Amino acid sequence: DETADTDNSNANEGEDSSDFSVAMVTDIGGVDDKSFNQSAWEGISAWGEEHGLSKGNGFDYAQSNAPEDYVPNITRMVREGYSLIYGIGFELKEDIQNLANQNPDVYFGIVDDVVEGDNTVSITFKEHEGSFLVGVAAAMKTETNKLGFVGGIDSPLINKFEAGFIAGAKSINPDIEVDVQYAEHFGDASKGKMIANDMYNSGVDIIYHAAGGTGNGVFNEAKDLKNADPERAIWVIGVDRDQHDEGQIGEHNVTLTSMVKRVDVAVQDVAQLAMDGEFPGGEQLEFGLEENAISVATTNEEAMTEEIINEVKKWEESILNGDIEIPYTREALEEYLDSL
Amino acid sequence: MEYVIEMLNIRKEFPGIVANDNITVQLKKGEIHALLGENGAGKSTLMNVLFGLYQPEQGEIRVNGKPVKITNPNIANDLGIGMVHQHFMLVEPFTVTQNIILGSEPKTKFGTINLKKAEKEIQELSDRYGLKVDPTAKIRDISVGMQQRVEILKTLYRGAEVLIFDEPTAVLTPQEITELIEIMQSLVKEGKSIILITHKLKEIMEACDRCTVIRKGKGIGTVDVKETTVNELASLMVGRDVNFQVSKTPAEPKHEVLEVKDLYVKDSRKVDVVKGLDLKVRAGEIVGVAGIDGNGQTELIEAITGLTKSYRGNILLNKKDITNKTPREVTESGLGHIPQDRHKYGLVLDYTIGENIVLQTYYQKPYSKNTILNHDAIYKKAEELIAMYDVRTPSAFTPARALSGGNQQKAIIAREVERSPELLIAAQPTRGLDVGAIEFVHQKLVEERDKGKAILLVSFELDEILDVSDRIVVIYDGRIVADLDAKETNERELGLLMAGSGTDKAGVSK
Amino acid sequence: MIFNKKFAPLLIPVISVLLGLLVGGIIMLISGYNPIAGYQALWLGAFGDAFTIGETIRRTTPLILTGLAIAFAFRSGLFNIGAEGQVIVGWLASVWVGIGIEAPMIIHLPLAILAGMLAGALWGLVPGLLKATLGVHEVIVTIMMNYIALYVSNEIIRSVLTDHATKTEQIASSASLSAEWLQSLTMYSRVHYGILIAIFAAAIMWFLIERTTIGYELKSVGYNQFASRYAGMNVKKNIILSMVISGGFAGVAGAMEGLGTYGNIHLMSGFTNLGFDGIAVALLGSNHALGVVIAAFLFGSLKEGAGQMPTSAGVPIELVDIIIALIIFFVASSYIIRLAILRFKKEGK
Amino acid sequence: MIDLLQSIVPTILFFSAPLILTALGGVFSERSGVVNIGLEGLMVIGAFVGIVFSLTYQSTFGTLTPWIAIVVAAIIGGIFSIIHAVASVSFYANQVVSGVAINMLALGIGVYLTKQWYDKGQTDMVEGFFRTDIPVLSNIPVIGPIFFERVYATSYLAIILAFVAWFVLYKTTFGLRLRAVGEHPMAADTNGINVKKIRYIAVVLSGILGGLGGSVFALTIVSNFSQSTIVGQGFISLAAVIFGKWHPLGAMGAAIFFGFAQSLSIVGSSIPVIEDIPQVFLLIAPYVLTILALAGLIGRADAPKANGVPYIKGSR
Ligand SMILES: Nc1ncnc2c1ncn2[C@@H]1O[C@H](COP(=O)(O)OP(=O)(O)OP(=O)(O)O)[C@@H](O)[C@H]1O
Ligand SMILES: Nc1ncnc2c1ncn2[C@@H]1O[C@H](COP(=O)(O)OP(=O)(O)OP(=O)(O)O)[C@@H](O)[C@H]1O
Ligand SMILES: [Mg+2]
Ligand SMILES: [Mg+2]
Repeated sequence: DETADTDNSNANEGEDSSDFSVAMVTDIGGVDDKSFNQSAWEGISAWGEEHGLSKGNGFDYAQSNAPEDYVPNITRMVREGYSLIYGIGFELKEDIQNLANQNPDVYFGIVDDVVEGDNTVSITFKEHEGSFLVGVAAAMKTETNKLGFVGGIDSPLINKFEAGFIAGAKSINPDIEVDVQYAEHFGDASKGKMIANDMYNSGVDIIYHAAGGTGNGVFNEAKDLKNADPERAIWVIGVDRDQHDEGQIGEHNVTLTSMVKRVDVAVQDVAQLAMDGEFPGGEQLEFGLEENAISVATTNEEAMTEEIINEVKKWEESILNGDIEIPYTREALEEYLDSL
Repeated sequence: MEYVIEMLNIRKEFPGIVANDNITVQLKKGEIHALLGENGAGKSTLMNVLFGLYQPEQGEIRVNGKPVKITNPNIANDLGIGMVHQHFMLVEPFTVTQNIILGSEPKTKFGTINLKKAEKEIQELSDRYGLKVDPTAKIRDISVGMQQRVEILKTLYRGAEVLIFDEPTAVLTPQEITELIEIMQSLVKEGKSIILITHKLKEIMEACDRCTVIRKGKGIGTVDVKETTVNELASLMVGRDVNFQVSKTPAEPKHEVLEVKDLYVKDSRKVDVVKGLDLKVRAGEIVGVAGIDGNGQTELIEAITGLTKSYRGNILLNKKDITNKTPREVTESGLGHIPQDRHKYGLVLDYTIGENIVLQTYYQKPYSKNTILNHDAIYKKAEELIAMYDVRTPSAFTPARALSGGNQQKAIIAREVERSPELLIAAQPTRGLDVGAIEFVHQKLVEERDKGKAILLVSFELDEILDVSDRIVVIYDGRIVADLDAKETNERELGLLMAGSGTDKAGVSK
Repeated sequence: MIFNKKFAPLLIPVISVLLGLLVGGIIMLISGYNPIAGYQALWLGAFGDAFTIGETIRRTTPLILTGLAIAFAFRSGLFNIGAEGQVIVGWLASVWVGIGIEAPMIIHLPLAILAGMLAGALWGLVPGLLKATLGVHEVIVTIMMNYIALYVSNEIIRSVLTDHATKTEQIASSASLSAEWLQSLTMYSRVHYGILIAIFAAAIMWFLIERTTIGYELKSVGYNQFASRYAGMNVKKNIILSMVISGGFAGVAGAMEGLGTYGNIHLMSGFTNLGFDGIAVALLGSNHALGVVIAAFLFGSLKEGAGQMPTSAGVPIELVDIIIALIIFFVASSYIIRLAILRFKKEGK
Repeated sequence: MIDLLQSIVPTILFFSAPLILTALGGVFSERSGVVNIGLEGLMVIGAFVGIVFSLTYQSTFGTLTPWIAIVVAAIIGGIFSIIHAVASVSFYANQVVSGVAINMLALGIGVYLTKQWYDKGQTDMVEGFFRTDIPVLSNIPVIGPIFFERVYATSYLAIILAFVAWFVLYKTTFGLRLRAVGEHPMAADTNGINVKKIRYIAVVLSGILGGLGGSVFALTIVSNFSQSTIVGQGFISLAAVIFGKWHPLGAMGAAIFFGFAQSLSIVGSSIPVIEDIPQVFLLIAPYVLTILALAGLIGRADAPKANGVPYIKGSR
């Protein structure tokens, strides 16, 4: 293994801090995906602007349109001499790992997965914590005691959202049913709409989606129902960032809340550490409520009543205090539910 | 004398070839005017010029004395010129009526097609000229002869005064030909004028008033049919004397090569068409199958060649049972087949002549070894055959599509004969060929016979059957109803037998 | 005429590429970019150094194979829109063997490639069979098979190959196509031995189609089924065979990704597009083996180079898609180009 | 049962509508003899234009916006399809090649312009169509709630257009000529029909309908435009054309069948018997069902005879 003999990975140490530069490589979607690519880019931009840099001059990004673009994109950034290169998304894991091995002099970061090596840092999030909290909110809000979860692709990452959400909801009311469906696609809005249509028809009144573009269909369906009957309580819970805008329909807004994942915070933090010569090499940083990297949106003031917010706060405290452990796999969820 | 149509000094070139070189044709009102020439002489081209499908490079067209420019078929239609094409211009899934009105549809007051009105008009037209066409039938369900009448109706419906027929009789049975000639005569009586392209000199003598001859794109002249003979027409057209009588010695039949016993075959619509047929063909003889189209000839051939399955009876080739064997097995047992539809079955038009020459033998030595093709051997063979059979083609690498019909046919014959099969089935081998080419084909068949091969000739041309065969069997309603010596029968007797009268005549090997 | 025969097959694509680039340049100008900078970036992105060259070759590899797959089916009159699905199952199968078996390289690697080929072939067999026996249109069946491949292979990755993970473990090195020396030669690009396989496959396709009785039969059936039957060929067998071989090529394309580029297979949320791009490659290469190789290389270079355009020249990557589409158009419209050349020649004289 | 229908039918309707519209376009084009695998691209253009128009003019036209947007999308789709027409009718291009190019070009242009105009890869969301009750019809007992309550008007637009297309193809002179051109262009030509003109019209019609289909899809389902707005719907529409044997009502039936199969795979997961079937089987069910239907019921479908063959005057 190459990483073994590359403990001299801090070649950057001597560098003048003003030379420090940061780049990111998106996964499929681009920096404007209204999701974590965008969030990461905002974090890097914020970091850069703070240090008087500009895009292409101190920080930059490369967009990937297909998995095969990752390696050339990362390599390009290496070649252009960036000091720290982020791969945004678990899909880049292997490629970041490989390039990190090949380029011991460059810092690498991966978001949403784990890589190894002294010149790397892994940034993951406790999505289950946030999902738990929006589950709490949903349980407080539901009138039918039926909730829905729409996942993109059935995978460990999305399962974290699912497990947390169900745990949260059932913690409030164990009788709540959660209908779970995976679209097996992150970009199939029509499937999202069909699933939402089916769920809302069967009595679900709140759907939490962790399905990217497929979620568009969920919002679309909810807004349609709202438009037909503004009195009807129909909600969507957004994901990754505050999806309040997506929920706006005339006077109303169907976005109850969103599980916000502050990739920007994490990315900016790590960039700062690295620039300051404190790169957390080889570490796996897990960002959660504690780091302010996971939060629950309260933009929809009308919907998120005082009562709900208080309840959410209460659970948040318990999590921060370490009173409860939030499950992030289906097995852990089973155990958690049994313990209720 | 008034001319309805005058084509003066027409010249039409195609890349690399002058199809029409300074040709003049003048059509009198009320006459049937024949256009005669070898395959590829330029007849169709000339008529396509008249019909507005091609623009001539030079020359003038006059209609009723007035010079006109016919730049598309619409103009020809407006000028009262209608054309019955060599390859029918009919839309198969459409009905007769839809085909006829296409392009000049009567409308209802709602703007939809007024089919009822059209059907009535067409029925009337059909009755008037004795065409007996069903306006509501689908094209794909009616016979070739009927389809041709639809083409005629198409022109009449558009009010054509001048009708062009491009080889109308090539695809017809003798009965249909007789009827067509009657139809043409009744058209002329109604004041129409007709240009008729045909390779059959007898038809010209029978039906036409005058005849213009074209040779290799050049006009040779126009003759009055009453003042000429078949032989004169033939030599004008080919540029040499043509031998109509197939010269052959009496047959010396030997052992039986083909034996068909009590065969039953259904057609594509699952109807019995071959119903207990018996037939024998011996080495060294040509057996002609006479019959009206649709009496089971096609299915008989398909069953023998393995293209379709029989459900009862046996077929023996050289004593070997080949019943319901695959075409490959049948071919390998020693059968050659000149198919009736050369474009559909005979050739892969996009393959070169060379590739077509080895269509059944490509997998054998020397054309391939261990599945690897030997192009040298293939093209050497092809060039050999091209020379031997006088196939007119720029090279063996030319796609078959680019050859004229006659030359395509020669290529097929070359291929089939060259494999030296014990039994050669020749279905309509001279359809659409000019007299020179026909002479050649007949000669080849006789040569093969003399080499001791068995030959089964299926043709709708009684002349051909009578001239070439040694023995003639008549097929009627899926059975052989007569077995005659070719020298001792005649057209009249065959005609009667083919029509189903005299089924009890002796000679049926039952 | 001579000029037509000898040079047209080359001249038309070259002119088309130039025209495509020209129009692409105009679009850049109109949108306020510097076309020279744009194309410079494109060039550098594709051939700037050993790394990009390596990546360009790597990207070309599966495209050659899917192009061959589609071209092969086309030559026998069939339209295989299903290369996409065949790639996926081929990828899956090769990785499966790559992970699941222990064997020395000389056995393992060929076995893994073969597995990919067979899986693709199987995926081609279904539409082939249905077409041959029931006359079902291959276009619909192959489209449907694409989706089935996508979902089934995702499920297999999730439930069979892994315990609910997003990607499989890496294949054993004995099944890997990648070579240390190739990678270090190209500054750690992912170029792998697959390119040799792809070129070898092209040679096979050429040989099969042009030089063997198998190809002779397949083409014949493609041109005229009736005459082929008349001549004793087994039409059904040939239709099935054609789809199977076509699927086999596409399956190997998948194996290239599985054994070469990635060394694993991941859950796919959409199609790889290798199959769809293969259609364009095949047609651009006028369904000839050599043409396909060249077209795939052109495609690979343009797509690889495109990545550099946003960074160096600010031009959106999609411009390259537009350029590729234009090139395809110009090739498709070769008739008019040929006409223009002829006129040009005439005036020149 | 009625409950099930009531939940399934509206789903089928909204899912199928864009497919029906696009497939009708395919029917026109292919019936005239021009293969159109560019339907996907035409939908992309439709979706792009529909969304961009809505974004730009939502404030101007209010609730009428989506209606105007789909009309504009149809027009632009029609104009865009002229490229395919020129290539395949005038330049005698290989129609499959040209269709492939249309698909790439449309996506390229759509995303390129999105980046140019909005400086990002995807647009904001718009308010598109909403479901409504169809007046009068929704009051019919039993049938009304199933078919006419809470449906998209565009679904019925699609169905009505399918009948209109049938009427045009089978009852009017234009339809007769169009079908003749697709079967036997030379026959049509000798009857004085302008083959190229008919084919141009047919291809442009496919552009109009494809644009309509794409914009309806975007405005009823997705609400924004990005690279992945149209992912395969055009190909499914193409399958519907063939599945429906090139007949407008057949294509509609096929599109509805796809909708039904999709809907079943989703609703199925809450039906007791089906519930236990592994998810993957439900996922692939629509596609397997289609293949089975083709193999078992539909069988051979013969394309219009001249489909895909450029018509070159004077050649055979
Ligand atoms: N569209 C075309 N392009 C090129 N050459 C053509 C075309 N049509 C006809 N020719 C050539 O013109 C010549 C005359 O053809 P034409 O069809 O007029 O012959 P024809 O007298 O009708 O023959 P046949 O008796 O076989 O019907 C032939 O040499 C033929 O190859
Ligand atoms: N595009 C073309 N290029 C070259 N030759 C052509 C072309 N189109 C037609 N021809 C030639 O025109 C001639 C006459 O065609 P025509 O339609 O009269 O058929 P034909 O030769 O009589 O064959 P058949 O009687 O079997 O139908 C043939 O020599 C044919 O090869
Ligand atoms: Mg002719
Ligand atoms: Mg002829």
